[in-house]
Amino acid sequence: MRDVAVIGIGCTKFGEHWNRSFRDLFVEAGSLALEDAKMSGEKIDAMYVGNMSAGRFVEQEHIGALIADYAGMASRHIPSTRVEAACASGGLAFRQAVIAVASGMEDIVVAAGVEKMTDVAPGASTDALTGAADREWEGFVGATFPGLYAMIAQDYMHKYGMTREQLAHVAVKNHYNGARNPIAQFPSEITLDTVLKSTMVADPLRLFDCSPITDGAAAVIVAPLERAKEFTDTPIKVLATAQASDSIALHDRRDISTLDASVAAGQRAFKMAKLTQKDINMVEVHDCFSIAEICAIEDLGFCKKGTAGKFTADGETALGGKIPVNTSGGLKSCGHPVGATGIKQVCEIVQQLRGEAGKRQVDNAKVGMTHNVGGTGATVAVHILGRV
Amino acid sequence: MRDVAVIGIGCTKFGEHWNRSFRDLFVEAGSLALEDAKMSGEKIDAMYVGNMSAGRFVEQEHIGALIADYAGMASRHIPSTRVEAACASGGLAFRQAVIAVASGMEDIVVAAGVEKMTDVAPGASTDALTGAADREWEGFVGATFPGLYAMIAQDYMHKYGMTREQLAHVAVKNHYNGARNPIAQFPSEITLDTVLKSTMVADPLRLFDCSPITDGAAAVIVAPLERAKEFTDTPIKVLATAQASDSIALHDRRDISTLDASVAAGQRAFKMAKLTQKDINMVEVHDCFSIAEICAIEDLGFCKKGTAGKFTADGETALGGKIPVNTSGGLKSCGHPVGATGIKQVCEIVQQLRGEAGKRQVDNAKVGMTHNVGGTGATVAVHILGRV
Amino acid sequence: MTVARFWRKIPQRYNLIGTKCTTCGRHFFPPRTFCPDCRRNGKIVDHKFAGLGTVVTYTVIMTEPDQFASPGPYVLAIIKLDEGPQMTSQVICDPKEAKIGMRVKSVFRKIATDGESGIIHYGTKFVPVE
Amino acid sequence: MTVARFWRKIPQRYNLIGTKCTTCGRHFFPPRTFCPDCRRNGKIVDHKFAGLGTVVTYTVIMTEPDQFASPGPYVLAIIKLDEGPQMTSQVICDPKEAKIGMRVKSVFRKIATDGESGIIHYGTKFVPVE
Ligand SMILES: [Zn+2]
Ligand SMILES: [Zn+2]
Repeated sequence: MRDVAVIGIGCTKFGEHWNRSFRDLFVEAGSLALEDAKMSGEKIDAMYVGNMSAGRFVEQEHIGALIADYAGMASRHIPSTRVEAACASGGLAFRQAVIAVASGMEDIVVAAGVEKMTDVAPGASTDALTGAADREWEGFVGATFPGLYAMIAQDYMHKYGMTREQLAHVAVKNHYNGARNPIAQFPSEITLDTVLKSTMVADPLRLFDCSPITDGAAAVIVAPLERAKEFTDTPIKVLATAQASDSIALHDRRDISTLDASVAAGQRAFKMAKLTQKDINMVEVHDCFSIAEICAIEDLGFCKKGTAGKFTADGETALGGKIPVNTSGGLKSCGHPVGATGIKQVCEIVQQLRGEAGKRQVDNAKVGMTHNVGGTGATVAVHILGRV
Repeated sequence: MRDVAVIGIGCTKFGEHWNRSFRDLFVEAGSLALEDAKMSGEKIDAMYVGNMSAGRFVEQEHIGALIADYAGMASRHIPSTRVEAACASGGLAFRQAVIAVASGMEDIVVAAGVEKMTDVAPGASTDALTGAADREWEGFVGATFPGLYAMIAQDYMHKYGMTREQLAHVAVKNHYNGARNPIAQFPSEITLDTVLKSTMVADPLRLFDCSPITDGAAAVIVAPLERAKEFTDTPIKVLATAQASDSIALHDRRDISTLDASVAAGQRAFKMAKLTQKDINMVEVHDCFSIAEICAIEDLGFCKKGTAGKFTADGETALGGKIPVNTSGGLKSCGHPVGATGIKQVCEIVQQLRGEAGKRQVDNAKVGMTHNVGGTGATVAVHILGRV
Repeated sequence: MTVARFWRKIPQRYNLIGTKCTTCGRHFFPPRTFCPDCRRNGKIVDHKFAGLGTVVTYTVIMTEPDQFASPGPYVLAIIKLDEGPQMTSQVICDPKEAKIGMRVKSVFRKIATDGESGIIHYGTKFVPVE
Repeated sequence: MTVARFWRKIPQRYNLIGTKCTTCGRHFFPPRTFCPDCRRNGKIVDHKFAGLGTVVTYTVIMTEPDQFASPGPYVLAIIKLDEGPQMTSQVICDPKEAKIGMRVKSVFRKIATDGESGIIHYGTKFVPVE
């Protein structure tokens, strides 16, 4: 297989874009990525698009073709493929793009993610998101997405004694980072009190433990490493791509508060890159809920099971800590347009590795990781990227 | 890239499975494919699943993980990815599986397709299918799927003078073939009169010009050609995989009754396989409507533009004709569970190449082709398969 | 169709306001924010279409979706606007009179009623030019 | 949830009828037609569960979806049935009394009302064992 590099990135502002459509959002992200790669669209050989539920959110399927068309590619008839794995759709689109280039099948490939969630009423968007879990045996009996993650949190706190305050530190830290990210949906710092006094959603999770409903799009361009210098002085190499699945329903897991798919994908990625946790300078993890970040940093091996609460409260995951986590602000502060999130994570790591992350820059960043989860852990995609 | 072979196939009966769920259908197809490859599920390295609109049909997304789970793979955490391109979802799943094996990333990969369409009322399924076209600028103004293909037919008949009777021969021929296929939804022969006297749906298309609403699943297993003999005495080699896109809306096409994406994908496939039309012994084309088969055989180069009506009426596409088309019965008689159709086409060609197609067997079949269309031609996948 | 989505497109749906690339002169309806020919060099501005065009192809839809506000069978067509682009729309005429090449002009009409909310959506249809 | 889908699962939802692999003895609820351990050697038969189990984890859902038939906050839990498998269900009890390790038994209750059709769906919930 050939080595693959990221040569361009682009991301819309995340937020509620009431005056812009699904296709407008994508076109903006794609154009930004092309501009970043100083490339014309005629060079693109193929596209992969991550999108969870346009069928429910905007009654539109066939997203791959739609997006290639509105990006002006229709007359070139390039292959354009949508991949879906709920909130991990973006991560899987990136992975398919990497495989397509690594195989030699394609040269220049766009991996994009897009979700337009605010075109339906909040009840309808919550219901659509429940399609990421087991509709027949979770959704139909009253499980909501916050409810499922709340059961993970309850199990975790019961087993390991993490405090409610320790959990709140995740959100406080991510808002601190998001306040330094120009694309963030909620770029404002918060305090522990903001979290602890916010509305209870599903005990023990409160409103500020939950990522928001967001519109947004992100795109990256990948190419064979050997050609990357044609387009950029700072290609970022894909050191590993890994993906794992698990039971669709939370109740069928070996352990409620371990995402075995995160463990498996993480181990596969480290093995493929021939690296270990201490080689990683920063990681974007899937904090759809605060508890998800706690599980993620343990499941990926950045701290021991049961210790992530203290690790976070001690500042080890903050900028300047042992392993900065979610420098972008994460899903919590940056926003979570589900199909776009996995691609946005790659954009953030690329910015860090290029030294372009501004006030949230990690010093001397050489290797970064992304971790994108579908549902409550039925799909996980992990990627490792590095400076060349 | 490595050579890739199909080593196992499996397909449920197509029809209305009111007493069986989405996941039951898939498990049956997957089990049949494993049995066919005399293989245990522990050998599977990854899965790709084609599905159009489970979000609308059964309110379930995250189909890749769901299906890996219910196929008993959860504890092995294999990558499982859903791909979607409306009615071409199955063809794209097959293509991604081929790329994954060709790249060296995976060895034994399942490509599956599944759709459960009869769990919603007919109006709701029609509306979900409209998501394959441009919802904003076709669906919202009153375009239905039969309506869009009817406009293709009207344009074609106006330009080339094809008669209504010639068009009806497509359905008659496909029902003749389907009557010889044990999995067909409507395995009964019909006459020209059956078509010409059936209810008008969208002028000039009548009920018997349209493929039905169907539940069903299909699965194939691909492996590196060099390992294929471990599993089967009759591996079928993938000679070409090609995919093309076009504008999502019919009104934006260069020519209303030419599917440029079919032309592009066909040409790319022939080039990759280093073959021409006369090397193909039979082809499964996407006859979601009778007019679609007429366009397909021209766009793929089996007869000249404007002549496919006469070509069909003369029996050249029937069993024993110059180029047998849709020996399975096509979407019309065999049924059209949208996500499964592209995989079923591969199953049919594999059966033909193995000499296992019974009463619909093409003599001395050495090379076959599949052609799977999304929407009105915004995505097309073409594959060429051959005996080793 | 949700309220947010319909309202966002009111100028386009009500008044046939599409876009135009001032770099190459190509017109777009439905509107595009990106010119496929000029790509990033294209400068896109709004453009109000005159509403005159020709039927490229058509059909008569007999089994209509519930929500569309047409009594009985209706004519659906692809119309080539005189400015160049093609669009899909309904033509208000006797289905027997519909034909390829027919000249049409745009009118403002009720398009559909949303089943659940009862909201009535208006937009552009076409009628034959005498 | 459409009528067809709910009716198909009535035996399972009403009476806790799952499946069992007679090859290895493993029980499945929600039911499976394929044993992940024995794979094609597994022989799957129906199995009626006794309905006794233990709360593995739980939450109190404050903002409930419209259609679920629970007055105010409700307790959602993962319950380990005594026969082995785990399932998600509601527990009818004072939210303050819910706790991990609590013993529960199944009861037949109204689960939800379908917004559009008004159809009432019944199924299994759990109550604390005294
Ligand atoms: Zn231009
Ligand atoms: Zn067993």
